[in-house]
Parts: sequence; C-alpha cells; structure tokens
Amino acid sequence: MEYAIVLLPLISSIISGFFGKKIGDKYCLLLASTLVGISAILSLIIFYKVLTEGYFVNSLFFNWISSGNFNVNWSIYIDPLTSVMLVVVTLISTIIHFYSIGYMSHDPHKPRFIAYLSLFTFAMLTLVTADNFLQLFFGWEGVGLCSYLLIGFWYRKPSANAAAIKAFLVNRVGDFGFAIGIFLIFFFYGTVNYDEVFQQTPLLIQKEIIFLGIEFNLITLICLLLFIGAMGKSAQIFLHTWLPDAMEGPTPVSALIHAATMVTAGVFLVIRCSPIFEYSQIALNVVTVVGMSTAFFAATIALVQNDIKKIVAYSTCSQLGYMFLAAGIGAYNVAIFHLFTHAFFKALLFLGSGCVIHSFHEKQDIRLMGGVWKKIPYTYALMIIGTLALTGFPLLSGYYSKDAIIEFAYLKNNAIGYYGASVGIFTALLTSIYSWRLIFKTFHGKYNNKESNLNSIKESPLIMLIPSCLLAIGAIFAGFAFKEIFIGSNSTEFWGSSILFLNAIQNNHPPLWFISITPVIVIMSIPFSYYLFVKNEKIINNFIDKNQFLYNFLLKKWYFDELYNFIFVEPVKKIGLFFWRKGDINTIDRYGPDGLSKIIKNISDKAVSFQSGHLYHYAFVMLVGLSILLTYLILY
Amino acid sequence: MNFPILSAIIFIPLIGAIFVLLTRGNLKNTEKNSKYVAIFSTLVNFFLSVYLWYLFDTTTSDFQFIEEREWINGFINFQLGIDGISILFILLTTFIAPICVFSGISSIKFKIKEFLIAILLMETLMLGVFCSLDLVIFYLFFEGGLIPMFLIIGIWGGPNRVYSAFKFFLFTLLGSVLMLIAIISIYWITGTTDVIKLLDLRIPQEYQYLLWLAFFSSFAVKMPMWPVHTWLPDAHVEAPTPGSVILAAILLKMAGYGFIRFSLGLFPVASDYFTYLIFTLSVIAIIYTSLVALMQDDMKKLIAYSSVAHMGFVTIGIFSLTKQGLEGSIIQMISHGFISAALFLCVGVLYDRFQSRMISSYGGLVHVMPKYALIFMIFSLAALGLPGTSGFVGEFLILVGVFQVSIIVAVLASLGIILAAAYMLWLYRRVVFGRVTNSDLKNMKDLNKTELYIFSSLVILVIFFGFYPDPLFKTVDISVNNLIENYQINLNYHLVQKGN
Amino acid sequence: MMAHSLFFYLFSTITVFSAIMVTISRNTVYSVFFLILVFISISILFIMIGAEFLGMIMLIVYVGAVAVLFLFVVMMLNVTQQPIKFSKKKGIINNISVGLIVGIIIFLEIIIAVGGWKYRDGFIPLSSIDPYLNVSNTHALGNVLYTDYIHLFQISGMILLVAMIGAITLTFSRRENIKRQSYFRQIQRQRESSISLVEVESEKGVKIDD
Amino acid sequence: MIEIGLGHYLTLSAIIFCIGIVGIFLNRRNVIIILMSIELILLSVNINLVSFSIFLQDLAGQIFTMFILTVAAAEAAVGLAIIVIYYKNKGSINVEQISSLKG
Amino acid sequence: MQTILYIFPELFLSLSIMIILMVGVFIKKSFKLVNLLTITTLIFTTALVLNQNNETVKIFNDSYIIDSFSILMKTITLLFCILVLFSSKEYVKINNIDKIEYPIIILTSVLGMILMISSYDLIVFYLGLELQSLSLYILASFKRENEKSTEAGLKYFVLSALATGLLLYGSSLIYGFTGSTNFEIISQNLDANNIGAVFGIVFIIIGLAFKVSAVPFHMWTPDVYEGAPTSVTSFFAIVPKIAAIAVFIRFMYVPFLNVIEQWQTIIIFISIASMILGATAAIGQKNIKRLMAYSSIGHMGYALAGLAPGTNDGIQSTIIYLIIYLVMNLGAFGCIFMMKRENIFCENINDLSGMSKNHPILALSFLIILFSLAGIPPLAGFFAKFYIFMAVIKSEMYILAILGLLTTVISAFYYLRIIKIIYFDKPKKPFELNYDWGLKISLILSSVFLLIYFIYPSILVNLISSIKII
Repeated sequence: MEYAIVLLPLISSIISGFFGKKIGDKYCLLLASTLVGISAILSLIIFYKVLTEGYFVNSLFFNWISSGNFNVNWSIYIDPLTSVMLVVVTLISTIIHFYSIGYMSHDPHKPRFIAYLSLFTFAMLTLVTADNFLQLFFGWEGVGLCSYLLIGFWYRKPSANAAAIKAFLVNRVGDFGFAIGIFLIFFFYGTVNYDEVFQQTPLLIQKEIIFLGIEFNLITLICLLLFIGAMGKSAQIFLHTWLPDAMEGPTPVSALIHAATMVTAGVFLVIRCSPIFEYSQIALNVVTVVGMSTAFFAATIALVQNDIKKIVAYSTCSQLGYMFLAAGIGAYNVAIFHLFTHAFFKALLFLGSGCVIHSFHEKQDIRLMGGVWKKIPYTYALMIIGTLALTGFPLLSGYYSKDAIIEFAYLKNNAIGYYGASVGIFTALLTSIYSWRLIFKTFHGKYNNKESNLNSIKESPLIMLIPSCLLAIGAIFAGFAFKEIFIGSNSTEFWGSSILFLNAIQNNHPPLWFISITPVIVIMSIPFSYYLFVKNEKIINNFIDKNQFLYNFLLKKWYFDELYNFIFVEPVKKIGLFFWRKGDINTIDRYGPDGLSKIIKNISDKAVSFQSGHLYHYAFVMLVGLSILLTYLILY
Repeated sequence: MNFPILSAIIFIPLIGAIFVLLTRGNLKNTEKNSKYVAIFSTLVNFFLSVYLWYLFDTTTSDFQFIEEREWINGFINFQLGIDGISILFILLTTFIAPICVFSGISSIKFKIKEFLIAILLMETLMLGVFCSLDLVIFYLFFEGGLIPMFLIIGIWGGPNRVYSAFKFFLFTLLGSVLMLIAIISIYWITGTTDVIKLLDLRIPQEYQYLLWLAFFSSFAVKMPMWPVHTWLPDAHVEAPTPGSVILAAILLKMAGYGFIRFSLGLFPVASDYFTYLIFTLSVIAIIYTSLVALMQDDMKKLIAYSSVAHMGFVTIGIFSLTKQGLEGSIIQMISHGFISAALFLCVGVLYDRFQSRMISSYGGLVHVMPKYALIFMIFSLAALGLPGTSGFVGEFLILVGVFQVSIIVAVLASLGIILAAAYMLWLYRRVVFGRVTNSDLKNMKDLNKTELYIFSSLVILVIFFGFYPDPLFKTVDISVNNLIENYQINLNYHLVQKGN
Repeated sequence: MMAHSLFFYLFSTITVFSAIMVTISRNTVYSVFFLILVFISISILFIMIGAEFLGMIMLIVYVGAVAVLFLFVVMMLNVTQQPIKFSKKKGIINNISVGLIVGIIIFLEIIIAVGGWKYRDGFIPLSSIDPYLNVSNTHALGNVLYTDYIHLFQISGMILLVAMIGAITLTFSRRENIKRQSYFRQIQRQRESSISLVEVESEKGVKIDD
Repeated sequence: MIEIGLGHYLTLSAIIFCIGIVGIFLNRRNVIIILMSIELILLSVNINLVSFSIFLQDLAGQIFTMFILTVAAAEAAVGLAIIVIYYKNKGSINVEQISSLKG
Repeated sequence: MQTILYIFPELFLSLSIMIILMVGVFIKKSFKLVNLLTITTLIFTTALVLNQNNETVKIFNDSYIIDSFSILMKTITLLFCILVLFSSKEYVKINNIDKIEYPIIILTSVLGMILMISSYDLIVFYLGLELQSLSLYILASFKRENEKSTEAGLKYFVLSALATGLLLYGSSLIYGFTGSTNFEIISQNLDANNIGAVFGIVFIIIGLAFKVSAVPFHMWTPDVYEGAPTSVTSFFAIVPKIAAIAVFIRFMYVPFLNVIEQWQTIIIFISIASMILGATAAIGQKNIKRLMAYSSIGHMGYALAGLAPGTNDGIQSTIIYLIIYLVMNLGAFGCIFMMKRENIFCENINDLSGMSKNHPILALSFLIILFSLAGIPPLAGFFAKFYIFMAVIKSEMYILAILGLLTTVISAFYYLRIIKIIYFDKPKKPFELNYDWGLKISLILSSVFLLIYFIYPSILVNLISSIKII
C-alpha cells in the first residue's frame, strides 16, 4: 500500500508524459487524476490507521548508494508526521489535478503539464516518506525540479523562464547549506538515517568543531545548515525572492507547489529534525527570528502589491514565517497544524484567484478588477471563505492554528516568545488588511478594466469550482476537526516519537485578554479595510503620496531583487567574463601555449638567421664551437 | 582462462579498422560497407565487454583475465589484466564507441571511411589504456591516442581546427613526455614496469615526489586541471561531434584512471604530500571554470568548461582517499562519460541541422523540436547533478568523501554545484526556451530514429544509475577497498621508514 | 747545434710570414707563391729534423703538383686580382677582431696542451737523435710501406682513382658541334667507306652533304 | 731557446694551424685562398706528425704524413674541380657571393 | 692468405668498382647496366659480409678489425645503400644525372664507409674517411650545371676539409701523446692527465660531429641537403650516417673509454644543442629537404645522447635508434621522390597540400613516417627514443632526458605541420603516379616496418644484443 502511494503518481507521470499524446488529452488527464486520487485515498487509510492503531512502517525499497559505511536506501518510512504530510500532499494534489483539467483546458500541452504535476507529487511523496537525509534530499531537489519545470511551463514567456531559473538557483543556494549539513551529519554520525542520527544526537551535544575558521557547536551548526536548506525551500527572508516570481507558472501549480506542499517542505524538515533542533537553543532562536521576520516582512510587501497572485504568494511567505515561528519556539505540532490548515485555505485562495483570473481572461492585476461579485458569486464565496480562514476569523481553520501559534509564543514565557507573539499579532492585522484589500479591490468597487466588457466576465466551469469547494470545506472545518488531535492536550501521544519535545509545552492557557486580541483585531479590520479600499480610497492615495519612499520600498519588495542583482548576479557575470578573457585567454593562453610557441618561433628565427649561407660564417661557428669545447676542457 | 578475452576486446576494433581500410569499390559501396563493419565491430565489442562484466569476479581484488606475453624480451612484457576499476571504464568505452560511430555516420559528410578507421583505432587505444598492466604498454596506448584524435579534430573539425588540433596535441604531448621519463626511471629504480609487481614493491620515498610530479604533469594536462585546461575548450569546440564525444567521455577519463591506478598506487607518500596541491587546483578549477562557463556564448565551449569543472570534482574525490571519495570519483567519471557525451551529441544535433554552435543563434527550439528539448533537459539536469541522475551519485559521494578530509574544500567545491545549475539552466533557457528568434529555425527537424535510440540508451543509463548505482558499486567495491588498504599500508611503511 | 737552431728560427720565420701572406696577399697568384714558399721552408725543416724522404716528397707533391694545380686554376679562372674587401656589415661574426681573438684563443689553448707533452719518461733531446741510424729514413719507410701498410697503400690508390674520376666527371664536358679526331677511325678508314662515286647529271651540279 | 726541441716544432705547427683556420673565415675574397688555408692546416698536421714521429722514434707518423700528402693532393684536385664548375655556373668564386643556399 | 679471406668483401667491392668502371667506360650508354651491376655488387658484398664469422679478428698489425659490430654496421650500410639506390632510380633518370660515374662513386663511398667501420687504427680510419668524403664531395656537386648543386658541393667540400683538418690535427696530437695510431695502444696509454691527448679527442669529436652533423658543426647540413640532387640528399641523409655513428661509437668506446669523464660532457653538450636546434630551426622551413636536414640534426642529437652514458646499453640504444631513424628517413625520402608533377620534382612543403585527397595511400604512409619521426607511440620512432632514454636515465642523466623529450614536443610541431598540410589543407594538382617499383617497395617496406614494429619490438634488441664493444 505504501508503495502504491508513492509509485502511483510516478506511473501517472510516466504514462502521461510519454504516452499522453497517444492516449488523448482527456483520458490522459482523467487517468492521471484518478491514479493520484487512488493514492490520496490510500493515504487517508494510512492516516486513519496511524490515528487509530499507531501504525508504523519503515520498509526498504532497495539499496541506493552503498559506499563503505555510507549506506543509503530507497525506503518508505511512515510515522504520524509522514502520514499527515501524506494526506496533505495527496489530497491537495488530487484536487488540483482535477482542477487543472478545467483550468488548463485551452492549453495544448496538457499531458506534459499533468505529467509534471504527477511527477511533483511523486517527488514530494519520496521527500516525506524518506527515512534518511539523502532520500529527503532527492525529494527535495525533485520537487525543486518540478517547480522549475512548472514555473517555466509557459516557456514562451521570458519572464517565466527567468522565474524558473531563479527558483531553481535560489533553492540550490539553500540546498548548498542542506548538503553541507548532510555531509556534517555523515561525518560525525557515520550515517544519514534518521533513526540512527536521532539516537546519537544526545551524545554529541558538547561537540565543538571548527568550521571555516569559526568554532561552532556541532549540533547548532548542523541545525543551522539544515535550516538554510529549509529557508531556501520555504522562501524565508533572504532566500524568498523566488517565490513571488514563481507565480509566473499556471495557477494550479501555485496552489499545489507554492502554497500547499513544496514550500512547506522546509517546515517539514525542521519538524522532522526536531530531535536535533531540540538540542540547540541557538538554532531554534534563529528559526524563530527568521520566521517572524519573514512573517512581518512578507506581510508588509503584500500590502501594496497589485498582482492578485503575488499578494497571495507573499501571504504564503508570511504564513510560512508563522510556521517557522512555531517550530522555533518548540511547538512543532502547532507548526504542522498550521501547515495542515494552511494547505487548505491557501490552496483554496489560489484556486479562487485562479478562477478569478480565468474569469478575467488571464488578467491578474487587481487594479483592473472590481465590482464583479455578483457576476461570479461562487468564486466570490470561495474567496471569502479562504480569506476568512487565512485571516484567522474565529472558528475557521486559520483561527485555530494561527492563534495557537501566537499563544504558544506567548506561553514560551521568554523574551523571544513575547516578541514573537507581538509580531505575530501585528502581522495578523496586516494579513487581515491585505487580504481584505484583495477581496474588495477584486470584487467590489467599480469595474476598472477598459479593455474587456463587464458582461464577458463569466463564472468558471464546474470542474474548477468543485475541487475548490472541497478545499473550502477543508478550510472551514480542518481546524476545528483536527485541533484536538494535533495540538490538543493528548497530542503528544499522537505524534509519538516523530516529534521530540524536550521541554513539554505547558498546557495552561494564556490570559483571556491575550486570547481575544487577535480575533478582535481581525474582525475589526474588515470594516476598516472596507472603508479604506472601497468607500474612501483618497485616504490611501494621500498616504501614498506623502510617503512615496515607503510605498516604493514596499512595492519594490524591499529592493531585495535589486540588491541581489547588485551583489551576486552582476559580479558573478563580471568575474566569469574576467576569468575567461583575462584569465584564460589573456594570461594562461597568452603566456602558456601561445607564449611558448612564440618564444620557440623566435628561437627558430634566430637559428635560421644564423644559417646565413656564407661559408666563413659556417667555418666561424665550427671554430667557435671548437674554442668553446677546448676552453671548457681547460677550465674543467 | 584460455580465451584471451581482453586482447580480443582491445583488438576487435583494430581488426575492424583494417577491414574498413581494405574495403574497396566505388565510393558509395565503400562507405556503406565500412559503416557496416564499423557498427558491427563496435557492437560486437560492446557485447563482448558486457560478457566480460558477466564473467568478472567481484569478490576478489586481484587482477583478472591476466594475459602475459613476452614483448621486449627480458625487459617489458605485454601484460593485460583488469580489476573492478578498469572494467567500468572498458564498458564505458565500448558503450560510447558505437555511439560515436552512429553519430559519425550521420554527421560526418566526407571521408567517412577514414573517419571510421580513426574512431576504431581510437577505441583500440583507449581500451588498451584501461587494460594494460605494464607502464610502458600503458604509455604506448595513452600516447597513441593522440594520433587519431589529432586527425579527427584536424580533418573533420571546425574552422579553427588547425590551431585546436595543434594545441591539443602539443599540450598533451608535453605533459606526457615527463611521464615517460618517470616510467623509465621507475624501471631503473625497481627493475620492472609491471604494475602488479610495482604495487607490491615500495618505491623509495625520495624518488616518489619527482615521479609523482612527472605523472601528474601528464594526467593534469589530460584531465585537464587548471591551469593547463585551455586546450580542452578549443579542442572541443573545433572537434566534430563524435570527436568531442570521445574526448569528453573517455579521453579525459584516462587521466582519472591514471591518477587512481598509478599516482595513488605507486606513490602513496607523494600523493599524501601533494594532496593539497590537487585540492587547491581542483577547487580553483571548479569555481573558475564554472564562472567562465557561465559567460560562454558557444555551446560546446560551455560544455567543455563544465567538463573541466566536473573533472575537478573527480580529482578532489580521488585524492580525498576515502572510500566515498574514490568510488564517487569513479562513478562520476562514468556518469560524466554518459552525460558529457550526450550533451555534445545534443550540440551536434543542432550543429548538423543549423551549422552553428553559438547560443545566440538558437532560441525557442522547444517549439520545433520537443523531443530534443526533453532529452536536452534531462542531460542538462544530469549535468548539474540533480538527484536521481547518475551525476548526483558521483558528485555527492565525492563531496561526502572530501568532507571527511577537508571541510573547506568540500564547501568550496559545493559552490560549484550552484554554479553548475546556473550555467546549465541558463544555457538551456537560451537555447530551448523562449520564442523562436530565428525564422530559419522553424524548418529544423526533430530527432530522427537513430538519434532517438542513441539518446534514449544514454537517458536510460543515466537515470538507471541515478536510482540504482549498485552494480557499479559492487564492481568497484573490493578493488577500491584494496586500493585504500594498500595505500595506507604503504604510507605507514614509509612513514615508519622516515621515522627510523 | 747552434746552426740547427739558427736555421730552425730562420725557416720557421719564413714559414710563418709566408703563411700569413698566403691568406692576406692581394693577388691570388702571390698567395700561391707564398704557399710554395711555405712548402719549401717546411720541407727544409723536415730534412733538418731527419725526415728527408718526406721533405723531398713534400717538394715533389706539394710544390710540383698541388701548387701548380692551384696556379693553373687561378690563371684559368682569371681571378687573380680581387680587391680586399672586408665586409662592411656590422655584427659579431663579421668582426675581424673577434675572429682573431678566437684564433688566438685556440692557439693559446693548443700551446698549453702541447706544452705538457710528456710521453714516456724523459724528453728526448734532438741532439740524441741520430739522423743516420742503421738504415736511412727512406729505407725504413720503404721497409714498412709495402708490408705493414700495404692495405693503406691500396686504399690511397683508390682515393686517387676517385679523385680522378671525380675531377673528370665534374669538369670534363663533351662539347657538341666539334669535329673530333679519332685515331681508330682514321686508321680503320677504308676506301669504300670514304669515297662514293656519283653520276653527275649535266647542268645540275653536285649536292654535297645530304 | 737554443736547444731546438719538440716544443718548437709543435709551436710552429700550432701557429700555422691557427693561421690556416683564421684564414678560412677571415678571407672574403676567393675560395681558392680557403683551399690554400686548408693546405696550411694539413701542413701543420704534417709538421706535428713528423716531429712526433722523429721524437718518438716511430715510423707510423711519417707514414701517416705520407698518406696525408697523397690525400691532400687528391683533395686539392677534387676541390679545384668543384671550384671550376662553380665558377662556370656562377661566373665568380667570390666568397661573399656564395650564399644562394641559406635559411 | 688468411687475411685475404677476412677482407674478402672489401676486396670484392674494390675489384667490382674497377670492373664496373671499365664496363661503364667501354660500353656506351650503359647507365642501366652499371646501375644493375652496382646493385648486384652491393647485394653480393652484403652476402659476403654476412657470411663472415661473428668472432673478433684483427688483421694488418691490428689496424683493421672485423667483429660483430662492424659486420652489423656494414650490413646496414650496404642494405640501406641498396634501398636508397632503388628508391632514387627514377629521380636520377629524370634529372639527367644518370651518368655511369654516379653509381660508381656511390660504390667508392660505400667502400670508404666500410673501411671506416672496420678501422682500428687512425691511419686506416683517415683513409677510409677520405675515400668516403671525396666521393661525397663529388656526389654533392654531381648536377654540375646546377648552381645550387655546385654550391652545395663547394660548401660541403670546404667545411668538410676544415673538419678533416681538425680531425687530423687531433689525430696527430693523439699520436704524439700516446705514441701510436693503433686504437688499442692509444687506449692503454690514455689517461685523464694526458691533456694533449684529451685535446686530441676534442678535435676528433669535432671531426666526427661534423660527419653526423651535430651542432655546432652542422652548418653544412641544411645547405647541402637542399642544394644537392634529391637522390644524393637521400644518400647523404642515410648511408654516411651509419658509418659516422659506427666510427663515433668505436672511437668513444675503444680508444677513448678511459677518459670518459672528459668527453661525456662534450657529447652531452653536442647532443642537447643538436636536439634543440633540430627542433627549433626546422619550424619555419619551406623546403622539405631543408626540413629533413634540420630534422636529421635533431635526430642525431638523440642518437648521440645514447653515447653519453658510456655503457653498453647506450651503444645498443644508439644503434637501434639509428636503424629506426634510417628507416624513417628512407620512407620520408621515398615520399619526397613521389612528389613529381610534369617530371619536375617538388621540394616545397606547400606542394603537399591536400595530398590525402588525391593519394590516400601515399598520404597515409607519409603520415606514419612523420608521426614516427615525431616519436609518437606506438610507431617505431617512439621505441627508438624509448631505448635512448632508457639508457640515458639509467645513467641518471635526467637533464639530458628531460631536455631531449621536451625538444621532442617542439619538433613534433613541424612534423604536425606537414601532416596538417597533407591532411587539412585544400588539395592541389595531383602528382604523377608512374612510380618505379623499387621506390614503391622501399616506401612500403619502411612504412609497414614503422607501423608494425610495436608488435614485436624485441626484433632489433635481439639483433643488437650480441654486440658488445666495451
């Protein structure tokens, strides 16, 4: 069964990739969706079994690499954490497969698209079911690849290609850290299998090593390096630049990869490695700080963006920050819970915006939308549900998970915790504002697009709406339904050994005033936003005019792209050119082979000019030779 | 073992070449017959080597299938034999050779007969390198390869072929003459050039450094290591497609093989002493050439520079002298054999159709050549070391191995992986993605059947070994163990000697 | 002994002077004459030292044959008078002083070398050499030349043959359109082959040499 | 000084030898002079051999000298023949002009 | 009478020379006949030489030696002379040098060489040398109506006479300082303190170096190679080299072995200088004969390098080198003899342009020969160098070895240049193909030998192994 879960998407991918054209688009799509669907059902069964029986599997597939004591297997490792991820991945994936049938209906390359999607699902599943770091790394890079392929799916668009490469490269930077982390693990543990690594960790707490000239605690170093990988994949600050650009890909891709699954792999990694992270407070603090910075930073940018998908993307970034915040304060289960709920509502938001985009004839700029909520009521409803869930409107899924994070941060009872909680609350406010800005700008107010007629706006087809509805159900109920299991008082039982809590989380509740801050802010911000974005836009415009710098700063995403371009991209190109022109051509070749041959040519010319043709010269040379030899003998 | 299977493998292509040489008749018939002969002999050789692999005993680290014949009497014996390391290279060679023949048949426009002779000769010589168990024989084959390669580049090459061919020839010759001196010195120091005996004999320490350097000079040029790499881009750019394939897939590997077999085996003290020299040069090579590759506007040059970087990994891995590093290097060489061959074939496919290697001449090929785009994509990804391709296994193991020796080297080398992604993807994007910029490109035909078969065989291998490299590991395992063990024993022996 | 020394110095001075003159005299014919002078004085020295046969041979071969040959060629080619023209070209090799220096170096080195002549014990003074041993110099040479050195004698014959062939091949050219005398043909000439009787038709004349 | 020994003869021979070799490459006029210089060299060799022969009481030197004489004559003949045909071709035997082969 | 038997080949040769001379003089237009007789004579002489016993015999008061070494060298000389005559037949005919004197003078020079090879005495050596040299002077200027040929003859004559003069002066010194002209006695009386004799050795080395055209006594070589008729050049490049090297070996290892420290450095110096000059000066050459001259200078440098160690290995390696080099040279000149358009033989390297197109087989054999000359394995040229460096490195002369091999790389450049012209350049008008069969045979023989030598490289080693001079 476990094999089927992992392999079905692969089969689906191979079939649709190589034989898609022969089977025919329609059947191909259906077949792929069905196969992934079966895999989803199986995952649910597994989840159920884990929930009820404490089901645990670690089955080896076959040997992958075995070189000396470096032994790595292809394997399937199922524990509670994996089972949750399985459900998230397969379920969302299935939904999005179906959704894509509708969304991509006009695209000539449907089989290819679906093949990529299935391949991605496969890679993601190998990632979550790995029992060692290397297989994890395989999945890690595999999803990166699929992300690359899917972002660049519309290869005609130069921006899409650029975005794809950017995504891959930024991820590689993260992977660079990750890989070095794995090397370190192997070097000191002699293995890369989770079980053995986790077992040995407590023995190595005191180990200090010198890395690149700086002394580190081994565990801290490993954690930090792994976290660099996680940052890359989960688009945390400094390595986040690829995620907004990744929105160049088709919307289902954004929903599946850049909202629900792949980007959460980083969070998954941190949680998976909780047995290591728990032993390094420094690393955890770094995780927290990075998490909350990202949450705040992304939210600020989302406030001013105009591209519907980019707003959602930055929101994703921000929510991922929340997850890391949770992980950093040691509330891994909360992080995974937020991951779980977030998968639903963020996918929903993306699918919803997909529908919007579909309805608006592939337009994504919210300044060109507005006032259409009556035209597309279902879409509108879906978006509202998503937004409510995202902002943490009470009783929807986001409410449970996000508030839990803030609460746990508060309960951490130290400076970082408090600080995290306050940033969390403030970010929640920002979240609420930009989310409602999105809704109001898109669906309310005046219709702004002059190019196409209002009447041409139509509701999306059922094949797109139904999957979205499924997600909406998830977005509404997931929080409530799984709260107890994931973060309830008995949750440690459920998680078992898959998550290590060194300091068990206190279950005493924070004060009531604290609990109520967030919901109140969230609810209050709805009318506030309505006023700002629909009723009286002048206030905003005045504000913008007065704070042009701040506005541009946010609009340009804190100038991160420009900065990186300036620091990395351009210099690298220049250095490359320098090495080539000055190094290879002008130094090595010039003084090496070409220089030598020139010298030899010179000697040759000299030798030839010596051969003057005159007898007396020849005789002279002979006699000079004689005198040299004689002199040598005399002196000898 | 009565049947001299190694000799058979070595000399079948030669016999094929002689047959090709003897084909007569009108031009068309000659060409047709010589094609058949070439295909037949390379394929037979491939199957024979697979059979050899089947016969090969993976449980012993001794040399197998040993053949010994008197050659220069009382002096040097013609001795062949293989162990787990060499057999992989033999397989690689016999596998690549038919591919070169096929590719030559489709891409070479004139003097096909001569070309096939050159390729077949080349195969013989390369196989000889990997089979020989005598330094002189090794040198003979090692250097002999220059002749056909020189002709391949010079006759069938691009516009600047003369310069490149000369550079290739003289550069490599310059490197290897020093090795010849070293080989002769070894003979006079130890009284033999028999590798098996030499591996047991301990060459006195004071000689080792110079001898090592002499061997190094040859291998470094061939490998090629920075800063003696500049012949490679030129040679690759000008060589015809099959020439580039041979050059990248096998010729460079001879140096890696030499490092493993001779530098480590014969001069442990010196290898130990010079490890950081190798590391430094290799790290420079990896980063430097990756950066240079980034800025190339010629596809072949880009791939050539990437080969230099990949070979940098190989040398690092070899001299890390850890199990992982060494095995990783071997796997990396094999996989680079597939990948670089495939990449050059990819460029060749374009060149055959459009007569340009410039990146800027292309763009949007995916619209006209979807199959090609897919294949090219797979190999680009393999080249940048994506997990699931054989490129990853090798690179990762090398880094794992090196990490145990020097963290900083491993970290710097890992930077190369990022850069590899940058230049490969950028290349891919500029060539395949985007709009069709050049209207002439619209008429380009997608891969034909032959090309498709060639590529798919390579794809299958690259991916198969990416997921299941175990057959490779099984083959080399004991030999590598033995190598490291001997190395350590010898090293300790010498250290003790020094102590006394 | 005094006389011996005096004669030695006299003739060696003449020899050196003439040798220098051979190389620097303006007129090639003079050079040849100076060369002859060198030969003569050397042969006198030879005779003085006791190698009278060689001294005589020297006169015969060198003066009688070689020098005359030189003279002959000089005259034939008419290259007697040629201006001394030391090359104006600059450069190390063209510089006379450098050439002279090289010559002097070689000379000094040879002197150093031969100065250390010590073969067997003791230097044999000239006075102790009896010019008239049991047999004369010529006799002694004759004794060995055709016995011990017969093969050399034969080889030198071969050398002379080659020189002859060479000189002939190189210089001898059979010029066309020249009537040659052939004794054999003259002697063998018969009436029948020389005279033919022709019936001459009247008023037509005779056509000769058809 | 008074006593004339081998050294005197050898010195004389060395002087003539050097005049001969210097004569070869300082001469810029005609080739015949070069030939004569060569004769001088051979002559110096002869002086050496004869004086050695006398002082060693060994006839081989004189025999050697005799053969050198013979060969010198042969050489002169061939050499002059070559000069003559060269002159026929070129119309000159000026040493400066003999340089059509070079490089 | 016993003596006569030992010198029977020499006697036969001399008598034949005279008989052939008579035949040539008295039978009109008898060049073909004379040529045939010459070749027959050479073949018979070879047979007679080979027929001799391998034991060492000294005759004529120990002034003449017959041993395995001399037999081998004589055989090689005669064989290569035959091959050269074969391959140059066509050329001789077309260039109007088919006079009867031509083969006869070649015969006399061969006689001279044989005498040199067997000489065991300074006088015999000198006479042999002169016999050979005189013949060569004549041969060089044989095309007497040609200015270049006569100039070549003149230059060769003057310089060779100078060299002979130096050599003689050296002989006189050695005679004076050791009291004998016999090699064995010289060797007994020679020691390092005997400075006069050591000086004599230098003079003699110079004379010999001139004959093998080693730097700095090589100056005649390019000019004479270029100027002389190609048939003569090929003879010059091949046959006299054998005798010269043989005499070189004999001198260094019989009379002068005691003072090896004194001459070793000189040989090394000469050898290195030759290698470097041979490698560099040939680079810019346009005339292929001139190029072959520089190439031969370089190759002689390698051959001399084998003499430097003063060991038996060294001698053997030199002999092997010599043989292989001669085969390569024979092949190379064979190719040059084939470059003929409208009965004019081309000497310009550029005339070879694109030859591979019109004459694939010829181009291939030229390719083999050139790569072999460059010393690239697995061709025979590599083995030649290999043996040399085996010997050199055994004596730990690393500088010599390294410099030698580096010059190999440089010299590879100009061989490659010819290959480039043959294979990479645009084709020109094809050559005429009416080759003589003798030429074909010698060309095929040499290229096949070079190509397949590696299969059984012991063959020459076995041949040489019995030879011990020391």
